[in-house]
Amino acid sequence: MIATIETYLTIGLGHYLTVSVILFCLGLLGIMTRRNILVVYMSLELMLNAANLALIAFSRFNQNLDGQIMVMMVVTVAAAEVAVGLALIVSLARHKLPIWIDNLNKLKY
Amino acid sequence: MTIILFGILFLPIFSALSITFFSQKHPSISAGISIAISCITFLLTCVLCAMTQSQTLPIEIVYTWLSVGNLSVDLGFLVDRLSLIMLFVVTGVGSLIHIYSKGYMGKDPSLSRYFASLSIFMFSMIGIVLANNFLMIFIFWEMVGLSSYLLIGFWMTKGSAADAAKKAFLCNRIGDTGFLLGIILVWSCLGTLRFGEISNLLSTNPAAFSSLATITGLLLLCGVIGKSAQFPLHVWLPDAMEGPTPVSALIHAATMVAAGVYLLARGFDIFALSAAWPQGLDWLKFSTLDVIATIGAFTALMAALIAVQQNDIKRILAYSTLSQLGYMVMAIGLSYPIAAMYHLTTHAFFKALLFLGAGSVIVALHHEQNIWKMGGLQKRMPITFWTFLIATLALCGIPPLSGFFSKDYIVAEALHKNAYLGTIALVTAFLTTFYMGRLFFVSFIGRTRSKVSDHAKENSTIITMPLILLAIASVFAGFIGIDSYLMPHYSSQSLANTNMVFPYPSIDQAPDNWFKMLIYPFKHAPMAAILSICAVIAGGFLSFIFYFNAKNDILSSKFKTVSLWLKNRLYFDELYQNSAVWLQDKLALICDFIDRWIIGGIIIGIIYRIVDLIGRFCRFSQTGNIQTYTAIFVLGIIVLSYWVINW
Amino acid sequence: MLLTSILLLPLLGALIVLALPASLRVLHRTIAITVTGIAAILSLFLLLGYQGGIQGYQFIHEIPWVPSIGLNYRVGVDGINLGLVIMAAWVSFAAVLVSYEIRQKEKLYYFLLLLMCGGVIGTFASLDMIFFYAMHELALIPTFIMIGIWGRGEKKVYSAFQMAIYLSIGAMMVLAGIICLYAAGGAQTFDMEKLAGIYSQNPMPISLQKWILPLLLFGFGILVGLVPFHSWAPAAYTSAPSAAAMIHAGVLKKFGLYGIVRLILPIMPQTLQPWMEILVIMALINAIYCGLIAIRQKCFAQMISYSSLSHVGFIFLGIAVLNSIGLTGAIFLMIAHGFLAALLFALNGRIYQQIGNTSMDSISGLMQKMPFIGMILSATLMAGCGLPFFGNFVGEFMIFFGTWQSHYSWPTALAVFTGLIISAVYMLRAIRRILHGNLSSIASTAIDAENTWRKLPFILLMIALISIGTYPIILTNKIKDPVNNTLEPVISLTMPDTTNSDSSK
Amino acid sequence: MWEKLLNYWSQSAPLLPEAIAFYILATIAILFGFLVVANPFSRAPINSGLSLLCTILSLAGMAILLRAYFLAAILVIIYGGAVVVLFLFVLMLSRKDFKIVFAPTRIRFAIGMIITILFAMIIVPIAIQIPVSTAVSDSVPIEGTVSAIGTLLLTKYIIPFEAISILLLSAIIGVVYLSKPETKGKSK
Amino acid sequence: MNFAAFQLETGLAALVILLLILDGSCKQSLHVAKGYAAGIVGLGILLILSFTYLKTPVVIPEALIQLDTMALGFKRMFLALGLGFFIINQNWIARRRDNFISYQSIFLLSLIGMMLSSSVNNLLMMFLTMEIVAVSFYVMVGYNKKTEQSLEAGVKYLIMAGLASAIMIMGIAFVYGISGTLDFNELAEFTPDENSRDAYWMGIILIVAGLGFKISAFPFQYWAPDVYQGTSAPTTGMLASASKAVGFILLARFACAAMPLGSPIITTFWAILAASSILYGNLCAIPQRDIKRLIAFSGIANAGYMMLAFSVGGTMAMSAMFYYLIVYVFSILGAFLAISLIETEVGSTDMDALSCLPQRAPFAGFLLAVSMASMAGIPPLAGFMGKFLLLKALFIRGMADTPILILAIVALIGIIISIYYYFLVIRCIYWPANQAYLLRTSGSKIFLTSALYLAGVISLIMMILPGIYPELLLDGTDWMASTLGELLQH
Repeated sequence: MIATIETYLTIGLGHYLTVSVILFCLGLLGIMTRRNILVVYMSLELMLNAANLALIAFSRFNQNLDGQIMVMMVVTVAAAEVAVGLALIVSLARHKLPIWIDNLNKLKY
Repeated sequence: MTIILFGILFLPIFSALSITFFSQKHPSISAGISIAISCITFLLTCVLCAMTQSQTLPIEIVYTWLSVGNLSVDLGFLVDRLSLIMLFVVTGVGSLIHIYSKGYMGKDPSLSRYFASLSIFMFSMIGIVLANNFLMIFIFWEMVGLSSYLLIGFWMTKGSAADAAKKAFLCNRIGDTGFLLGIILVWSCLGTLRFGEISNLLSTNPAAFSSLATITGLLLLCGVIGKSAQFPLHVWLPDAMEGPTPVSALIHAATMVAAGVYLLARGFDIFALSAAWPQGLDWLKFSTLDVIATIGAFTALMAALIAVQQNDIKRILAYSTLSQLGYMVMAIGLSYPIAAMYHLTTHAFFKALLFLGAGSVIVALHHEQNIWKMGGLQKRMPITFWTFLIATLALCGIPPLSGFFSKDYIVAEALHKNAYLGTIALVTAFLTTFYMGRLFFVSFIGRTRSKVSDHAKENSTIITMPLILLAIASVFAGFIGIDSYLMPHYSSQSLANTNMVFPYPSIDQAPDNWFKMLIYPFKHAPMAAILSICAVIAGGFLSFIFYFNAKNDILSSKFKTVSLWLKNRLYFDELYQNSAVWLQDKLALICDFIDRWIIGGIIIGIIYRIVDLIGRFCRFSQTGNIQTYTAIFVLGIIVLSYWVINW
Repeated sequence: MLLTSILLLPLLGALIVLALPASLRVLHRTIAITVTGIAAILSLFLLLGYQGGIQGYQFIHEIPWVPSIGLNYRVGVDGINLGLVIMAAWVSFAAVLVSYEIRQKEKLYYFLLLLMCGGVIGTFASLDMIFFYAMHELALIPTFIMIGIWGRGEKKVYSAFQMAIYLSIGAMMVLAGIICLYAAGGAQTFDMEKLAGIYSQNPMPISLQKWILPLLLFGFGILVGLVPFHSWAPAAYTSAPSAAAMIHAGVLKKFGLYGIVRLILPIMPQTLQPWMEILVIMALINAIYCGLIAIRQKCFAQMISYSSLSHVGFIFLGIAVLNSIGLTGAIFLMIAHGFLAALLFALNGRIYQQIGNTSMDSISGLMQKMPFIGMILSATLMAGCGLPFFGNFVGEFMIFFGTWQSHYSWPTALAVFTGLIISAVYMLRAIRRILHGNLSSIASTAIDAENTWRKLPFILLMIALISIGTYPIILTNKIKDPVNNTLEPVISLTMPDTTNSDSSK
Repeated sequence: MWEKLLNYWSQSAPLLPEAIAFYILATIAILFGFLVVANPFSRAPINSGLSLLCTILSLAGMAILLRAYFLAAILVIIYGGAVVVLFLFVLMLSRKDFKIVFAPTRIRFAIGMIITILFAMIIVPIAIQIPVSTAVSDSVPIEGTVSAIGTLLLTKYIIPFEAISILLLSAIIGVVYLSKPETKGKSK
Repeated sequence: MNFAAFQLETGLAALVILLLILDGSCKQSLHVAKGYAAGIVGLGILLILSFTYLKTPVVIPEALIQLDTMALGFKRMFLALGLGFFIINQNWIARRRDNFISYQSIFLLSLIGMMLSSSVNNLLMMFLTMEIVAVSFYVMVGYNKKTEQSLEAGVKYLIMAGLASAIMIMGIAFVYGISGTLDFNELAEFTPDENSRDAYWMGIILIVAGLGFKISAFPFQYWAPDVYQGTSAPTTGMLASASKAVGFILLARFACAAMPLGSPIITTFWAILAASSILYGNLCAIPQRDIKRLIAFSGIANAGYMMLAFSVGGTMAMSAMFYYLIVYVFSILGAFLAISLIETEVGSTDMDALSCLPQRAPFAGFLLAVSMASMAGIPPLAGFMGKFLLLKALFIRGMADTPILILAIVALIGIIISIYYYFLVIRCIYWPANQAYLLRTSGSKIFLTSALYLAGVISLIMMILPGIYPELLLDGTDWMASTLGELLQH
């Protein structure tokens, strides 16, 4: 019993990764279910951050900083992406289109 | 010798080529070339005969034409008595008819084409005669078919002529199918196609064919049936009368149709093999010769019957030809090739003469061929009349004309060997006289029956000269010893396994002067000779009663049904039209249907549609909704990773 | 070098035509005639210079192309393809000669035609499988385009499209098969000669042969129009301009047959036997079925297309019986049929050009207006039904003999029946309908070939057809040695079998 | 027994703060993460945005636990400060038109749920069982301080550091173009 | 640090800055022509430099980017391709009377990303270059912001690409976590132990999914048809060619480094992806009537063919894949030259609209036909040689490994189906259906600038020359694949 308590108290890589992976799955769920494009986009950010957490954790447990540099890059790229993406969504909104996923169905088959 | 043989064979084709390429626009030059060359070949034949007198026959000259694996085909010349006789007939009658044609065809604009075709025919026919192997015979066999086709369809704008040509070619082709298969069998069993080697092989080993002997013989017989227009492929010959009359005389009476008989005589070693059937078919006991005899006899009788009720002068003669060919084939079937060849030779003369005479009449009557519109020609066309009379008598078999001798041998042999066949032969002889008498009395004797015959005039020398020459030949061919000339050919070959009975026990006992020959039939088989003369007299008498000065045909009014059947040629054409042609048409229709709709439409369509459908179905997964896309995206990852991790 | 120059001449001509302005119409034609004519004449030197009795290929010319993958430009002839190359050259020449009927976009036309000519010659001269294949495609693609642009009738585009799809499928299968051959031996060469040598030393594993043989066989089969993969042929030939139909039906279609001889027989003898037995049946179906369909056709072009398919059946038969007589016959018939098909389509083109359709119901009595064309047409049709002294007869009877030799008794009978009767029925029917009878009104304006130039293609092809028919030994002597070599592996494998079956019979 | 427990306590006491902090942060992160995507009370995007902010802040906390101080700051500044604010800003701009009813959401939710659970069933066990490649606790843990990261960025990773400027430039031009109001005339 | 590896990119960046400065400084009427000329000249100079100045590869171990043979080859390809698309873009912009600089500069910046991607030797750089390209494409896809279609395509691309990159980062995290390195060379030497195998593979599959999005491999391809159809023709062209090439280049490097190519599991893995892509792409392409959509599906199928190389493994297959890729990319260039003309002049990319090409722009029509024929694999065009080389590699592997032959059969069926729709396009150009025939005669001749001819000729040369004399390109691709050989050795 004591040993099990210790495993719960010793926060290792697995703990962080579990959180990261759960967040990642939540993000996926959001993308697949929410109808508002903005919320979908937020879910995407959630996934990115989940991945960031994983990278940071791995970086820590691998004893090198490569992962953290990677996170820097991801964050930067994500910021740029968000900027562009939101600009696109704003253009869409300018067309008086409600920003629903379901409206994006002119192109199909 | 070689040069002469090459000359005989290739001069005609040279003539055909030069006419085609150089003198197409000048009919008279073409005619000149062609006539000259046919005469030259005749002269060369005479020279050849003279040369071979001093040499031992057969002479064989061989060049390789094709050689692959164990198949070797020669361009080979086989000179023996058989081929010499036949060559003589072909070139002799051929050159006369060439000359006659010049007169008969006169101003036809396509004269060049006519003579070119005629030259091709001469080439092909000589090829058949001189060939030393089966395949070469087959090649020229096809070529005579072609020239026959060209000449029957000479007036091709006439639908009936074109159809007749087509029919002739196709009927021949049906026979040739069997012929070629027979040749293949001969080759596969014996390994050679040369006649000389075949007869040597068969003499040393009669069982070389093992169980295929009769089948091979029958297949080869198919070729004969087609070419010699025997039952059941006889239907083309009457229609072939659509061609110019000289052509009918040369090809469809004297030479080409006789080629079948020549082939039977040539390959007699194979036909004479005793019955042998493969397992499963051995309940068929008969041998090839039985079949040949039966077919010949049946054709002879049937054609003679039909001839009784024909009204077209050329058709009567055509059926008569059929009937006589039946005799010849029957003679072979009775293992009596000499008689067949003998009859072939004499028949060539008098039947050619008959046709030429008929042609002369037709020209004089401006192409009227119905005998009931002729009549009273004996005064107006004396030469034609007399020569025609001689030919008729020769055909009927009145001694001492040639026809009597040759026919008598066959009748005698038939009576000797098989009473049924003998009876048929006698009945046919009776019928022959009857229909010839009918023809003769109606068209030549008595009063004129139409305006055209009123104005008939004798033709020019170029037409009558060949008539006279042929008449002379018809008279004398019977007792110049053709049979004894042929005898060494057969006695030199080992025919021990056949029950062939020679007219003479041996060559020494042959009659040595023409008079002995003249009476020999009465010495040899007096019964047969007397019976056949009786049949002739009976036939002549009956026809005299019925048709001398007759206004119309009494038979057709008295025996309506029989006459109708005979007039319609026993409905053979209709039968074939409704069976074979119908079947072929329907088969073609079915195949066409399958091709057009099943393969072209349904199968291709189905494959196309299935692919298309799958395409359309897959396409619907592109719903245009991003969340579907993401779901599939993730699902793909799930499947892949599940599969890889649990590998 | 001789071979290279023969096959490069037309291609060079194509480039020259491409470089000249489109307005110089006469020049395009002149150049095309000149280059193909020279190529045709040069091809005769092959015949003269070919030395019999020598093993292997002659007139070899080799240029390394992509040595890293064992791909070289290599041309050469032996007895098998010698005749085909010469035939290709002469048919090309004739095809260019009959092209006077083309009156629009001549530059493009002659460019494509010359590509075709070079392609067909190259196809048969190549000893490298990839060049063999690529040259075939080089000739094939212009065919589609030519049908699409200068074709006849309403359905020309559909026909071209259908043909393109079918033949591309076949070609793809062949390509796959070729690559398999390359890969299977570990030889890593595309050289046919080397491949045959390698596989005779160490045979290909049976497990692979099972895949490759049907792939190649049916690939080639589609290209040739083996029933039931033949639907493209009648449609395409009916719509094609004469030159395209001549070259395709006459020469290019032989690609498949030649391919079977070159790539299947010597390389995969172990699994050959059962497939060849199937092929015998398919060949007969081809011959009989297509022959019967030909009887039904109303359109002359359709009829000759089907007759061509029917003849191809005989060639298949000759190949499938696997003996030297049959195979020699098949190769001989390929050559003869090349000339024949070219002649037929040229004549068809001439009639179409004069009358505007080729329906046998509406044309009759043409012999009166066109004696020369009529004569050639009847001679050709007669050749088509296997008349002696034309090349087809020689090939066909060798095939019949060969079939019998391999103990196919019923197939022989059926083949002879088809060759002699069914073909005669439709060929004679065509003569009867088109040439004989009364002149129909529709044909009354037709004129015969005006001058020697117009007559030349027909005369040339006819001479070729007759000369190989009368003097076949000139080809057969050259064909038979390589044929024996080709069949050697098969025969050595099946020898025990045949002796057994002989004794049992 | 108490002794044992005490002994154990003394051993594990240093772990306790980190553990507690981790569990609190993890709970917050997952809870708010859930609220981002599937808030059972409100579907308003604004709630999602705010929840995202909370998640990111807790993630930053975890980064501190993992000794990635600089990144924690970056996350707070860039994500919390820029990205989420940007989202909220755009939210204000867009129309708040909720009346349109769309195709059945429940089915979509069910499908999404199933797929997510499937994915989780594969990836979560992997994450839990992941082995630690090196013994972390013994050695001195590497620290993501500003200087450490800065040094690395300007030495080893100078190329990506520069290359990212290209991305930013591209994004700038793009955003400028896209968010520019539509030009009436054909200006350039 | 490998300076040689980004010299060309630096040059290109300088060019962009130059263009931006020109844009700011010149008068309205002048700068388009000047910028255009400067762009063409600049790209041309860089292209020449890439052949003359940068002849030898420079490989420095440990560096994040390398100028190895593969990088050098693909940089040249991207420059040539970029030059072509620069011209096509310009033509499109000019006809829209749109702003010159914003589109072209983004395009050139994405080109920098592409060129960098060919040098990538590190997971971080891989991610980064991919994102440079992706972010630029977000803008370009949604660039035509006046039309709903373009915006819809932009948003779809945005979300799908975002998802893909998120998944890929997760994958990178896993791979990095297990192996402890981001470097490809070290990754090549790393083999996971039994405990970490699952996690490592999970990471690899996630990365492959992210790259699979770029190359539009089944089942990550769903965005492609919609986005291709929605956006403007030049962008579609680049998505179909350059963006896909980036995916393949990165995939080649990554797969060679991290996956034991040729082992049964990996062979099957790629075989499944390839076969499903081939079948899906080809089957769906049949009923399409929009040429851009059709090319999207054909692009999926072509991705499938190229993935065959991963299934086979080995430098020979990689070389064949490079050959195919290069030829494919230039075929797309030629095709989109014509399609963009159609789009701007007729306003529709329906297949019926193609029928106006022979009358109005014969060169473009010819180019489109040739590129279709090349993609269909008709000799002597280069597409044939590409398919041939791939099949050859496949069959050589298949001889030893018979199940591979099933894959070969699938590939053949795919090729056969593809012939149908490629020929359909050719048919629509030259032999249109009746109702489309009217389009043919209406409208005047389209003026093609000489630069457009230049682009067309580049494409034509690359479609014909390597087909006739494959050694030209094959030598190059062998040379390029030798780089991967070193990775594969581990």
